[in-house]
Amino acid sequence: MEIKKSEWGGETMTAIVTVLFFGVAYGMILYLISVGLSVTMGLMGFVNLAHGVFAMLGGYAAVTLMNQTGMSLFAALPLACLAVTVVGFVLERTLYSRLYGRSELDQVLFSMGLILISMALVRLIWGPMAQPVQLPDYLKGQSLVGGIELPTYRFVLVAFGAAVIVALWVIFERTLFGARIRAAVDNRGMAQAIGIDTGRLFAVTFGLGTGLAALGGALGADVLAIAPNYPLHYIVYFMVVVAVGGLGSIRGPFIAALSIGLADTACKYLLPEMGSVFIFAFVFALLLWRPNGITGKR
Amino acid sequence: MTDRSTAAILLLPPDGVSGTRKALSMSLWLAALAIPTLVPGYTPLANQMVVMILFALSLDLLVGFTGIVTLGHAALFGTGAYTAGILALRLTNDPLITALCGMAAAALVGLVTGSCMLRTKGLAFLVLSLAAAFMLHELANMASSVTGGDDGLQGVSFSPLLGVFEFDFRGHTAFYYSLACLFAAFLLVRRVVNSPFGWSLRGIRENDGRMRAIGCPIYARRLAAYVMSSALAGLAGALQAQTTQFVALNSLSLELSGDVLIMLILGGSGRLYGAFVGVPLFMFAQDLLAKEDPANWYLGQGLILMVMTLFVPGGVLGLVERLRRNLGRGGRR
Amino acid sequence: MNGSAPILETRKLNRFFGSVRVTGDVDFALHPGERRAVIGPNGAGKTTFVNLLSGRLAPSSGQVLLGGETVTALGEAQRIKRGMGRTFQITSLFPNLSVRKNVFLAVAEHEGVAWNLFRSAASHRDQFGRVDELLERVGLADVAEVKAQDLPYGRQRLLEIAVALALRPKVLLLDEPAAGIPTSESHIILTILDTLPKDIAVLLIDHDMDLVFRFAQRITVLVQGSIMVEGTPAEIAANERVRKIYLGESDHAAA
Amino acid sequence: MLRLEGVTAGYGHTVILEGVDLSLPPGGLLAVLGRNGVGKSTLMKTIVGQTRLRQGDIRFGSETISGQPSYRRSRMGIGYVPQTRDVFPSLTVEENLRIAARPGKWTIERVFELFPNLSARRGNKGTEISGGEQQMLSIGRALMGNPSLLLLDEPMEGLAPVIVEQLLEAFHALRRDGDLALILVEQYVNLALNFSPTTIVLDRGRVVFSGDSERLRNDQVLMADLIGAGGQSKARH
Repeated sequence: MEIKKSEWGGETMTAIVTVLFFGVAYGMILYLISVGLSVTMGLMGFVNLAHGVFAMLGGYAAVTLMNQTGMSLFAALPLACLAVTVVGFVLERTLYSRLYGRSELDQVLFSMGLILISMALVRLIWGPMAQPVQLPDYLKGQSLVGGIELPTYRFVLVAFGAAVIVALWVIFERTLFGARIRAAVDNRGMAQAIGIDTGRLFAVTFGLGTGLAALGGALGADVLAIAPNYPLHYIVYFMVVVAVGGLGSIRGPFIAALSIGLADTACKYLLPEMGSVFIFAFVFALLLWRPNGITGKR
Repeated sequence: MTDRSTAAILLLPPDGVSGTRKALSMSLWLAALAIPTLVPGYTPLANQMVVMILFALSLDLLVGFTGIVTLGHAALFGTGAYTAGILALRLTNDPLITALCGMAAAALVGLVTGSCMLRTKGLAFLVLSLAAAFMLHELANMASSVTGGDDGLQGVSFSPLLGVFEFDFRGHTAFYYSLACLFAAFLLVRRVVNSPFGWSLRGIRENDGRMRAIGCPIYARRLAAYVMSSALAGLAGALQAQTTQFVALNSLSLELSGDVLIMLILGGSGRLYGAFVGVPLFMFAQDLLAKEDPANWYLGQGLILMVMTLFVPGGVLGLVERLRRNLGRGGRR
Repeated sequence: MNGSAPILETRKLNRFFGSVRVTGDVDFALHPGERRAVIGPNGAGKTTFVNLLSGRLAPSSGQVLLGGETVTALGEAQRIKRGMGRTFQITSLFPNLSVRKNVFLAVAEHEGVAWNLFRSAASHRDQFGRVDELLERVGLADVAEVKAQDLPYGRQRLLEIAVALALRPKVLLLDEPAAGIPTSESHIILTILDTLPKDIAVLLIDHDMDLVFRFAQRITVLVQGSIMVEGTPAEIAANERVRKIYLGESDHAAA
Repeated sequence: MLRLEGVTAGYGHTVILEGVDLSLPPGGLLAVLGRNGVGKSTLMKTIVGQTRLRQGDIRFGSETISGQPSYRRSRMGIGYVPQTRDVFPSLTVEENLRIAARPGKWTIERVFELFPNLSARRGNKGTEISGGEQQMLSIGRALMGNPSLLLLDEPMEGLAPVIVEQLLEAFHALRRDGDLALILVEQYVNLALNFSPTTIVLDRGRVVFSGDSERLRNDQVLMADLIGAGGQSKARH
């Protein structure tokens, strides 16, 4: 994420608050995009490198809806989300489901193929340039909070993200639907034996996961720019969040996404020229210590 | 083996391989020798293919024979390329010395990263391989005073090979030099995969738990394969630097890691000759499709991967094998 | 029991899974050349016990000694180097490799040629001599070039034994070698057990009491992770508590 | 209601069951006996649809279910209590029960009546309860689906004698007020023979006895063989 120097105050306190704020916003986006990947990978054991495709599609869908129909951001978001959910559901039923139980290599190659095809199609339709999101005027400016200027849109982003995360939490932990998903992650055979149609459950979950990614992609368009190389460019971040957070969990990726969002923002502020090296070195060490992620078994 | 002629020992696969295939592989190598004479204009392209075949062959040792899927193989290729390039600019521009140094540097990087990464499996390994390559890419980007950063290393020139053959603009020296390296590497890899060591790698690929239970030090064995593969990838990188006199940041990129994997899979992994089939196919397709719009080429690659994984596991060579089996024993080639 | 020092021994061996004790204070000794069987009802912890002996699992407390040396802290591979061999309850082979290659891999590891990088495997005549000899012994010579996965299940079990023997073990742990073999073929296992080298100590786990009683010199009865009783087949057959356990008169007092 | 004809099944390349025939009328009762490792659990898994069926046919009610996925069989009324219990560790006791619910007379209240222990632990996760409680939970979960056939794979293992008594009573009660058919896999010969009037005995994947429990009790050779550890034919009482 790029942070312009001018956005930073001179004082340490301002810097800390700003880094925290930007880091949290960034982490939320990473979480929204990655959480579906964590759950579906845990459910199906499918190494899906192409999850970022759905985030990108969400971004393009929202941008197009807003630019073509003049729809407002908050009307475009759910529509984009829904469209991508359907795409995800259909892809799961038609293509992904054929590769369950195949080797890791096959799954890696298949999802690489999906990334490349999506990059090509997006480029053919929307061209090679990044698509800016036109924010409504009331979200464009800066807001003053405790004497620190912060972009208004990011507040909306954080609030919106937090609401979605709470809703997700409630669905996953408190409803029977969530309990069924958890049961299928725990023991697929037994889940089937008590009458759960795991195949359909997978498809629905996959669709929801891609819908969330679309939401993250659209909301975070000014953090992770919507361009054809999106799924390749940010793949490392999504995979890292899932690997560090642990498979099949919704809490692990939250911690991972927030930590990475904060750490990456802080590193880039303190040592802009070092880029992301530190964060990856840290991830490297962490995964050696806990190969199954922070919520996984050691 | 002593009663066979030297050429036969060098060229022929070990026992159990049919005469047709022996003849085929021999004519393949001989045909390659004739490229600069027959189609001189394509020599640089042919050189590029030879370098990529070597790179893909090094990956086959991991993906095909040991069952290690990595998304960061370019890290080792790039290490070789930058080592050769930087040495040439600063210390010595002898091609053989810099190539050896490139191999050694890549082997070292392979040893360090591999000894960490190979402790994990599955998703963690994939992510670590991505992260390691990403870090190297970033480091090379930042250290622009040494690496040229985004602009790459320009104007790297090398002294004549063995003090005699100059790297001229026609690219003949470069081509024969690369081809000789590839040939040597091919013989080495073939030897290795048919040795007890190579068999044990296949045992690890098939069932690592069982290998452990017959007393195999799996970690050490996999690490050895990883370092060997790294050295060969480093050699390919060094050749790239020497024969194109340029090192791009792209030589460390995720894209290159993906490309080489696709090349290998297209030909067929775990078959030694997969790289030889996959690389030319890939590069021809690229030439054909990328002309108009890079998007076409992405689409082409994506479709290749989809079709390969869904319908043609085993790549082109696997397909040929199956066709031959279906057509019965009589079908030649 | 003969007077020699035990080749394999455990002292106060314990293993917990969470708070559940699956192996409790097991003191066990196996002597060179001995034929021993471990029996016990389902869930008695027999496979856990074998895994503790082979090094696949680490004990929660206690010791494992192999040839008089403590090997508690050593992993599977190192114990195999010191003379341990085992087969698996669920067949575990190299499915896409030929029968001969399966056995060769084990011979190569054992004879230290598996690090040979530059000599073709096919030229290792001595090792292949051993491979063929082993295949002859277990009756698989006729299918040497067949892929392991294409063998009928019963013959896969024989291949398991050949692979284990290739390691020239001093102690051989056989985890249900007859499981999944049709009754009509199970005598083959017994025949092979009879032809095992006499100096190897063999520990057999199986549910087939015919097999156990015909094979074993001594039988150890494991109940809820602990040794309930140990003795000759005749003693075990006559033991009232053993019979109760198998009759199911819910006598768990022994544990 | 359940009929197996010439069922040969196993896992992957492994064949465990060979040519098994059995049939069970609605509301019927069947005990499955056999020494360890002869394929009793595999038989249960085959009926549930978790093995590879190589030959033969499985009929449930009037339909053949051989090709049906496991979840359909469950919805048709086959309840399953696996030997390994397999409660879902990340679900609470209550969730374990609720996700299995299908309409019928078995409700969560009735399950809690049957196993008051579970009621007290309703908020605990599946792994935070004792082995015996896990067993109860597994049984309760199967009942929540209101099955017409219940497969019990060694359900008494790990339960205190008092609970075993309770359970047996509960099973009898279940049978009286409905036509729930039961298949009980047991290691404990006497327990099984006392419980069920008909029995089959498996040996190495084949049915070696099928019929009256009384007839089996009087078959000295088979009983001795079955009891096994007593040693060959010496196990007569």
